[in-house]
Amino acid sequence: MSNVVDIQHKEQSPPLPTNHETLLEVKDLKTYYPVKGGFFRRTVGHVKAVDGVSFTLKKGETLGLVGESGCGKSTAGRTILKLLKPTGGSIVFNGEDITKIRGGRLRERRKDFQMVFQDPYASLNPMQMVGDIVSEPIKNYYPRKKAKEIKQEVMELLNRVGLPDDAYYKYAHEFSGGQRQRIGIARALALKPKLIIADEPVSALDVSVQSQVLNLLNELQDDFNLTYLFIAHDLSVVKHMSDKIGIMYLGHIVEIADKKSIYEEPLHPYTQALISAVPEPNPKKKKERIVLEGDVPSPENPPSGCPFHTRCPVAVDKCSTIKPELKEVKPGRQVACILVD
Amino acid sequence: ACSNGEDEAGAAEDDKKETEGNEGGEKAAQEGGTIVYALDAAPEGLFHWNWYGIQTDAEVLGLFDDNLITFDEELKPQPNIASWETEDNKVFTFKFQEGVKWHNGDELTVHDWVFSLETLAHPDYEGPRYTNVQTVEGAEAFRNGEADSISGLEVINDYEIKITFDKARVNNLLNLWTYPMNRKAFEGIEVADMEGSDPVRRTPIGTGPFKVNKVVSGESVELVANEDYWQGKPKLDKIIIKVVDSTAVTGALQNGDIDVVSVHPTIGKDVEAMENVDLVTAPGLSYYYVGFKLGKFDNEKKEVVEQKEKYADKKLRQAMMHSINREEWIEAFFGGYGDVVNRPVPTAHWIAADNDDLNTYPYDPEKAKEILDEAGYVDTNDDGFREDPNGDEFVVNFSHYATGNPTFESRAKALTQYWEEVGLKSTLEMIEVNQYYDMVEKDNENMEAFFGGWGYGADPDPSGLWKSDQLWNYPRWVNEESDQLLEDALDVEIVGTDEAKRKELYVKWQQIVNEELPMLFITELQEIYGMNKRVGGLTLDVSGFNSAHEWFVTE
Amino acid sequence: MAEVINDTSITKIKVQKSLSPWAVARRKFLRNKLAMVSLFFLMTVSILSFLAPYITTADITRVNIGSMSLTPSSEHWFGTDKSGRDVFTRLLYGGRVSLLVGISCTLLIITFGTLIGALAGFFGGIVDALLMRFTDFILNFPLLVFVIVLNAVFFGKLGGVPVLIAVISVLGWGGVARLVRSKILSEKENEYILAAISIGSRPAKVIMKHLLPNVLSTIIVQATLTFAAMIVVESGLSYLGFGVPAETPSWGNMLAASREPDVLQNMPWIWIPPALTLVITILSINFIGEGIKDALNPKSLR
Amino acid sequence: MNNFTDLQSQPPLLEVNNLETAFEIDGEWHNAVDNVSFQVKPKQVIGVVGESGCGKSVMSLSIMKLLPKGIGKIRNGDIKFNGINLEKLNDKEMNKVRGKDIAMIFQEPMTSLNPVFTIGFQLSESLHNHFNISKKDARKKVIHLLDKVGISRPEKVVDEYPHQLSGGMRQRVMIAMAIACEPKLLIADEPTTALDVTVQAQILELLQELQTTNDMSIILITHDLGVVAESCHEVIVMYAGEVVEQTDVVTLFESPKHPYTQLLMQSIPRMDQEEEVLASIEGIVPSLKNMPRQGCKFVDRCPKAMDECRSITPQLRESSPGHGVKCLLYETSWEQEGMKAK
Amino acid sequence: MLKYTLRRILGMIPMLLLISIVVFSLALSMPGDPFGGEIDPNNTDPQYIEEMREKAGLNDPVHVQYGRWISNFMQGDFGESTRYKMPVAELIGERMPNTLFLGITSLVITYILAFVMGMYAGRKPYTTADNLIGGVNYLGLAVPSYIAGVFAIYFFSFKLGWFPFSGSVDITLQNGSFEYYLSRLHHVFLPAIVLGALGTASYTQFLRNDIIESSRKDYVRTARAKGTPETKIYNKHILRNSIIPLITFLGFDIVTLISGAIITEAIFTYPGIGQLFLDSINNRDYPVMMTLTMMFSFLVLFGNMIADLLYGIVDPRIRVD
Ligand SMILES: Nc1ncnc2c1ncn2[C@@H]1O[C@H](COP(=O)(O)OP(=O)(O)OP(=O)(O)O)[C@@H](O)[C@H]1O
Ligand SMILES: Nc1ncnc2c1ncn2[C@@H]1O[C@H](COP(=O)(O)OP(=O)(O)OP(=O)(O)O)[C@@H](O)[C@H]1O
Ligand SMILES: [Mg+2]
Ligand SMILES: [Mg+2]
Ligand code: NI
Repeated sequence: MSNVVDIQHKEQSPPLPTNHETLLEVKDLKTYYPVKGGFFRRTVGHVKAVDGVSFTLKKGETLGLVGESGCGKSTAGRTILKLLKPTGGSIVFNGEDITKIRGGRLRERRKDFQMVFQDPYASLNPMQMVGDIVSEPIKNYYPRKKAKEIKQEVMELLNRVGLPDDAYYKYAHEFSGGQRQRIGIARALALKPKLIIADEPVSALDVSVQSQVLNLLNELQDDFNLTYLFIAHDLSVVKHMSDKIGIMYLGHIVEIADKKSIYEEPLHPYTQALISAVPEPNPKKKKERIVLEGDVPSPENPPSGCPFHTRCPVAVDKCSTIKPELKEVKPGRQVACILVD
Repeated sequence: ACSNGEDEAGAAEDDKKETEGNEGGEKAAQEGGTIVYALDAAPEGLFHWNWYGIQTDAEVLGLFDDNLITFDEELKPQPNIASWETEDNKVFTFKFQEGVKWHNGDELTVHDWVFSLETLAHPDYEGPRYTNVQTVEGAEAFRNGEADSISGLEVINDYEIKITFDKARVNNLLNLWTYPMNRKAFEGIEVADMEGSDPVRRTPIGTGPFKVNKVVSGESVELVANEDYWQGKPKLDKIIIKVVDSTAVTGALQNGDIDVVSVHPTIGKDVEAMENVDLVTAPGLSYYYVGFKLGKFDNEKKEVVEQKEKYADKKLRQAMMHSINREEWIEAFFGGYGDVVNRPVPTAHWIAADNDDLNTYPYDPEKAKEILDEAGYVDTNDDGFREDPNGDEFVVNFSHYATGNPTFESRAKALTQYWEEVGLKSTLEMIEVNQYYDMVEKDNENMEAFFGGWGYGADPDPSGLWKSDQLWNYPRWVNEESDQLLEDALDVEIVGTDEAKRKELYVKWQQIVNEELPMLFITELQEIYGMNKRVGGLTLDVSGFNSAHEWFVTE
Repeated sequence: MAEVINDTSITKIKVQKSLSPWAVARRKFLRNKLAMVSLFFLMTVSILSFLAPYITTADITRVNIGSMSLTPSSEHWFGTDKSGRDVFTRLLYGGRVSLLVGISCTLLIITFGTLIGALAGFFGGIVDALLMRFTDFILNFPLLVFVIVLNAVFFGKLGGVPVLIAVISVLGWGGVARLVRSKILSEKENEYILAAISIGSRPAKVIMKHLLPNVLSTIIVQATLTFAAMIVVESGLSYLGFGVPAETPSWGNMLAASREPDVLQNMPWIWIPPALTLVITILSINFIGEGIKDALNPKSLR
Repeated sequence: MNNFTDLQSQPPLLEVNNLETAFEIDGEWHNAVDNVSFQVKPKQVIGVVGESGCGKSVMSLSIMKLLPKGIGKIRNGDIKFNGINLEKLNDKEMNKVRGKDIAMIFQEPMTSLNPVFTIGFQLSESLHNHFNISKKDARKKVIHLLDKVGISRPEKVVDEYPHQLSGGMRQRVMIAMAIACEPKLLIADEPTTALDVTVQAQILELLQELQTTNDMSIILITHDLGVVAESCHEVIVMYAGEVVEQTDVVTLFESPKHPYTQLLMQSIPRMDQEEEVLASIEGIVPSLKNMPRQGCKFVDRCPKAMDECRSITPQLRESSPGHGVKCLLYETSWEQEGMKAK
Repeated sequence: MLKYTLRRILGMIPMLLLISIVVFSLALSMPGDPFGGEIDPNNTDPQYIEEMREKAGLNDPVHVQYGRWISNFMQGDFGESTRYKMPVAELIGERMPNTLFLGITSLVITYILAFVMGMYAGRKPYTTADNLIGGVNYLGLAVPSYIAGVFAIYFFSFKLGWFPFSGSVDITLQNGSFEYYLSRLHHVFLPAIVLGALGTASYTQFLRNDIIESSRKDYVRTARAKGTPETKIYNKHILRNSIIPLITFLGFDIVTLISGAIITEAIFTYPGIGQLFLDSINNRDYPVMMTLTMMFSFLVLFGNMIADLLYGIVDPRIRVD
């Protein structure tokens, strides 16, 4: 198996034109966190952080995942990268089912999918020099590569993400948030992965810096022929970045469609509310806001039936009993709501 | 003890006289008053003679409960509450003083004594004192439940009793338990429960000059004067007995917080130097020695079953004795409050042999070396230390017990240094005290030369420590002549009631021990008490304090 | 900022290397006057103590009956004790034992505690549960009480300092294990650990390169605290007579002399030097610990 | 949002003139707020926008006189509330103003409530501080307030502790606390930054409603231009402690003048339009210690910077009526002045 | 809460059993036995000692001895002290009040001092007074209790005569009278301070730092913004938060106090549990030693439990129902 991968790696080197081949397919993914309790620290329940998420991602495409805090976006991202153990469902990456693989084989796969993390402060080891941070993945996979070559490569990478040369010998704490996020991006790029999952890469950044990072990510996508799973809670950012958008609520994807349709014609009541809630920097435009009642329920004991029915302005009785499936209502549009047909 | 330093020697002498011969006339006694009597270890709180276990408890007991007989300065028994007569050392008639009252108002009669003796002989009695009635006729039978009473106890009237022993012995009287028990106080208490009962622990009563008023467990006891004391009303109102940590003793003495306290020899000098405190000394009854393991004892067979060669040569032991500068050692580690001793009997005891009749083993390293050379212990390999006569390495492996006391180590170390000076290589091992005696008793292989101490009672008979069939003959010394002499000295047939004859045998025995030196006798310690100058009427001799009713305080 | 010029053949350009967090901490520490004075004192005491055999030739065990309890003089700087032994010499030798016990216990406790804590924290699950139950078990033995009891058991049989060290260490590591575990657990939450896994680092590497360096500061600070505590424990036990055997000089044993009233009141030169040395040593260690803590404080790293 | 033009003519409720607030860093005092002046009219909602660290919070804390003691102080300028000079008041007098006349809510609803006291206690404390009110009445009032800010089951919530509430509810509680004494001015320091969009919408809605019913003025601090556009009448744009642009909301969004404002607006992705590349402001806000002493503080990041920008400090000038800008591009007189300086 | 408490208590049982095995094997492996030691030939003879050994069951097989011991132990029969010849329970019962009194006084002093100093230093950090308090604290942390005790006796008892140097009460006073309690307090004061010195120092330090930290918290700013007076902010808002961890220390204090009492009681000749423990070790009084060792271990467990429970009670955030 590993031979095949090696060959692929060589073949992949020149940028391939974007085709519509499926890179990632996630089916009914579930990730539960055990809740420990009592004196003997037994598992007394589960936080159903991700509870049945399915989507496919084509090569070169960007899928945006939005949702409120705690709805399971990060969990989903981490599970797909196998940083967490999935409770159920399957993840097929590049034609290979990676749901169950472990150990060395998993490590071998890891170089094809990488992550950019949310917190630019916590995601860089404060005890390492930037050079070491970025070269570590290369050293992990190409232990025989010469130090000089690695250094050369890392320097190029740092330059590519817009960091000065001397950054190599600095430590993370000497950089601003945006620069740190660049370091994190350089680290993710070091192995020339096919897929990058960006978990709220700009939510900790200031608006002015945010645009720098977003632009960088966009440039890199073209340069390196990357596929993104872009996670954010800011709808406008997601819309800017993505081709397709998935709306998450309480561990479920409630609607998934291309960004135009989502923005122009949201079908799920939650999507509608979400979009209407985004304040727009246009004082003249008067928007009709749908203000939702209450907060997101706890994923430890989610409501029965449709998870959104407790806050849904158009909910009917059935909503509390029937759990809606994500189904295709129009070509390329999937919605999980019994009221939408 | 004196105000100007020049006259120190003289003044110290004066003190001694004063404390020894003090009858209270010199100081102006005050009516009443309180003294604080300090103990440097907590009493266990077993305030009855029949159950007490440690010296501290005895110190308290001595203040509020009288013995039927007392002992003089030579430790010979003297009548106190009771006087006695005997013809054959088998049957004794005791006569009680009339009108002696218990603290609860009861009159003391011979029935109280019988009660006490029967308690000791009772099968449920768990204390260690059954041996003190065992020799009374019928005690065995009583203990085994075969008799309702001890047949040897024959009450003549309330104040007279005849006691018959199972056989005539020289030391029957000394062995007999002479502490009565108040019957009323113990009424209704089973013998098995007596030990923990109130009359023993919380509300003890006696016949002594002071009554126990209050006991604060582990810390203090309050005694108040017994107005009806049979020897006269005490001069003091109160004695407070208080436990004081040894660290605090000098400070407390100096500040006048405590009036009387037993002081350790090492601080004797400091106490002596205090202006407000007198130092009272009396000859002690214990001695320290260096023992040698000469054999191995079998406790089942009750005999020494194996001889050990290492210290078998008497000359070696004598040379080691000569090499110790005992005067210097005592001065250094006991502040001089001890005397060189050459025999296993304290000097104050009436059977003690005169030093003129014994070898005195003066400090003489040259002589020691000579003896060693003679005995074949010479340095053959020029390492500076002597080898044994076979030319093998010879090391004195000396053991000493360790408590928390730092002086133990240095005093033991000093002994080894003396030996090294005459060319005997020595090592020192400090062993935790509980384990130490276990090892000594079981003849542990690591025990070769060991430090120890014995206390001496009124009974002069040393058999328990010296006869070859005794577990506590720690040196495992076997000497037929010695065994014989010890037996003879107890034999009524031989000595009868003739004390001189008895002493003669003991002197002979001491000469043998002194010559053979199964242990090196080092020192006998003095009893020293610090006493605030305001306290008067208190005297101390080998048998302890005088009766506390004579004590007083000055203005 | 101290500039480190790096002109290796690889880059051929002069690059200004940044100070590593450790270097920053070191610099901050070196600037802390109190900590530096303390460090100087501690070093002096340690060096003097460990070089004691070369500094004085006196036989520390020898009892000198002729020169007992002498007041300080030019010959005996701190006087002599009741056995005629030179107090200064004994102070040095005592420091050897006290510091040795302190250091050995600290090393053992820290090593063992860290090991257990790191394993439990990193692997979690059943490993964690078992190790932590065990730690709880050990923690249930009050140190002082059990050292006293255990000492009573072992002394004489094996005897001396090694046993004391072993006993203290066996009973002492629980707290460190707990601390390290909780620190590892919280450090594990940091995304850089996830990042390390996602870039394919092996668990051993993750522990060694990412986790440990980040908990090391906690461990170092804990080590200084432990060191001070262990010296106190040793001296306290020796003072009570349950520590280092009486014949071995240690600060606690020397202080135990103050239990004798005449020494306490009239011969302060016997016990004041060890008391002061002990107190100042502990103070120094505490100050050094504070200094390290400050220096390693990540808040001031930025 | 009511009739906007009415406001212009009224006397200001709050008047801040030449405010300078400084912090001590390594023994030196650096201005975190530099020469800021503005007015708040009654019933006006004034928005303050700017990047992180530009001094928004420090400014509001200066108004409340809540700067950390010892390390922060007002160096210059005056703050007049309803004609009273606030910085002349002593602590005790200021306590009477705080919470009663001016109230404030903070960014972090999670940590801004004391975790060990009940909601009821913390709310009624505000009342007790300013009114002589019995416990029973206070409780009644508290329940009423909770109800008013849209908390269901207020009778239960009064006895609950902060950790039992969600972020949105806590922020509501904070708001209830702030309006308890019906203040005339509410300073809201990024009240919705930590919240989800749906909850943010709820909170903004609530603030607007309260503003009209209580006739409050609000200083709404945020870095979200969208929020400003939706909720404010007047906007202040801050950069590095200074006000760089100030005007009413419509003008600002239609014709931003300062390069910083312009870039800021172009750098955010928008829902209603499609942009391929976002504008971005290179570099970062200089830290207090590295702040340029002279010239425009934005100069290093400004695409339109001129040489003069480094030497001449621009002033806030009205480029058109009611539209203040602090940029040399809009200063006509700088050339002459610059000449004079030379 | 009740359920949780019960569960915690049940969870302690296996731990206690394990500990009991350890304690028992330790006692077994101790050199010497209570009937060894310095023997006075006038009072005892070897036969008697052997008899006593037999009677005490020291000659039985190990597991029989353990079984007997533990089953008696569970029934509250801790055996009889071989030294004091009375039931261990009674003996401990006699000494316990003293130690409790010492411990509680020490706690009260510790907490009062720590509060006064910590509050002050925390409110006015980096002032002279704060530095002074800090200095005192460092000393408190660095001076071992036995050195402190010796100095205290030396100065306060001998040189100044302010406090007694030994005992727990002046015996001449009537039990239960006012003077009696006064005297007890007088006696306990010095050892209590020495015993609490370490705690006082660390609590003061803790409180100070916590107050400084708390005073920067957002909720304090909120309180200020409400117009709450400064004193109320410190005495209510900040203190309440800082007290929570401090109160939970109380559980751990039980342990510290008891083991600290071993040294302090020895120095001040204060007849309590600590002294009894040392005594029992020195005299090989196994029943007492084993019972006390078990008791100390139990107290650790108990203290931890109390700490947990207290935490649950005082901190609304983790209140368990
Ligand atoms: N390690 C964990 N153990 C238990 N529960 C967890 C854990 N990590 C996350 N959760 C819970 O799982 C749910 C989903 O968390 P997740 O971090 O995936 O949300 P998110 O959508 O990424 O939120 P955010 O926008 O805040 O990052 C949350 O309710 C969270 O509390
Ligand atoms: N306590 C303080 N000590 C020193 N400097 C401070 C302090 N508080 C704020 N500053 C500095 O003052 C400047 C302005 O800070 P401020 O908190 O007002 O920014 P802000 O605009 O509110 O940012 P944000 O959007 O992140 O809340 C910053 O440079 C900050 O570093
Ligand atoms: Mg997330
Ligand atoms: Mg702010
Ligand atoms: Ni795009």
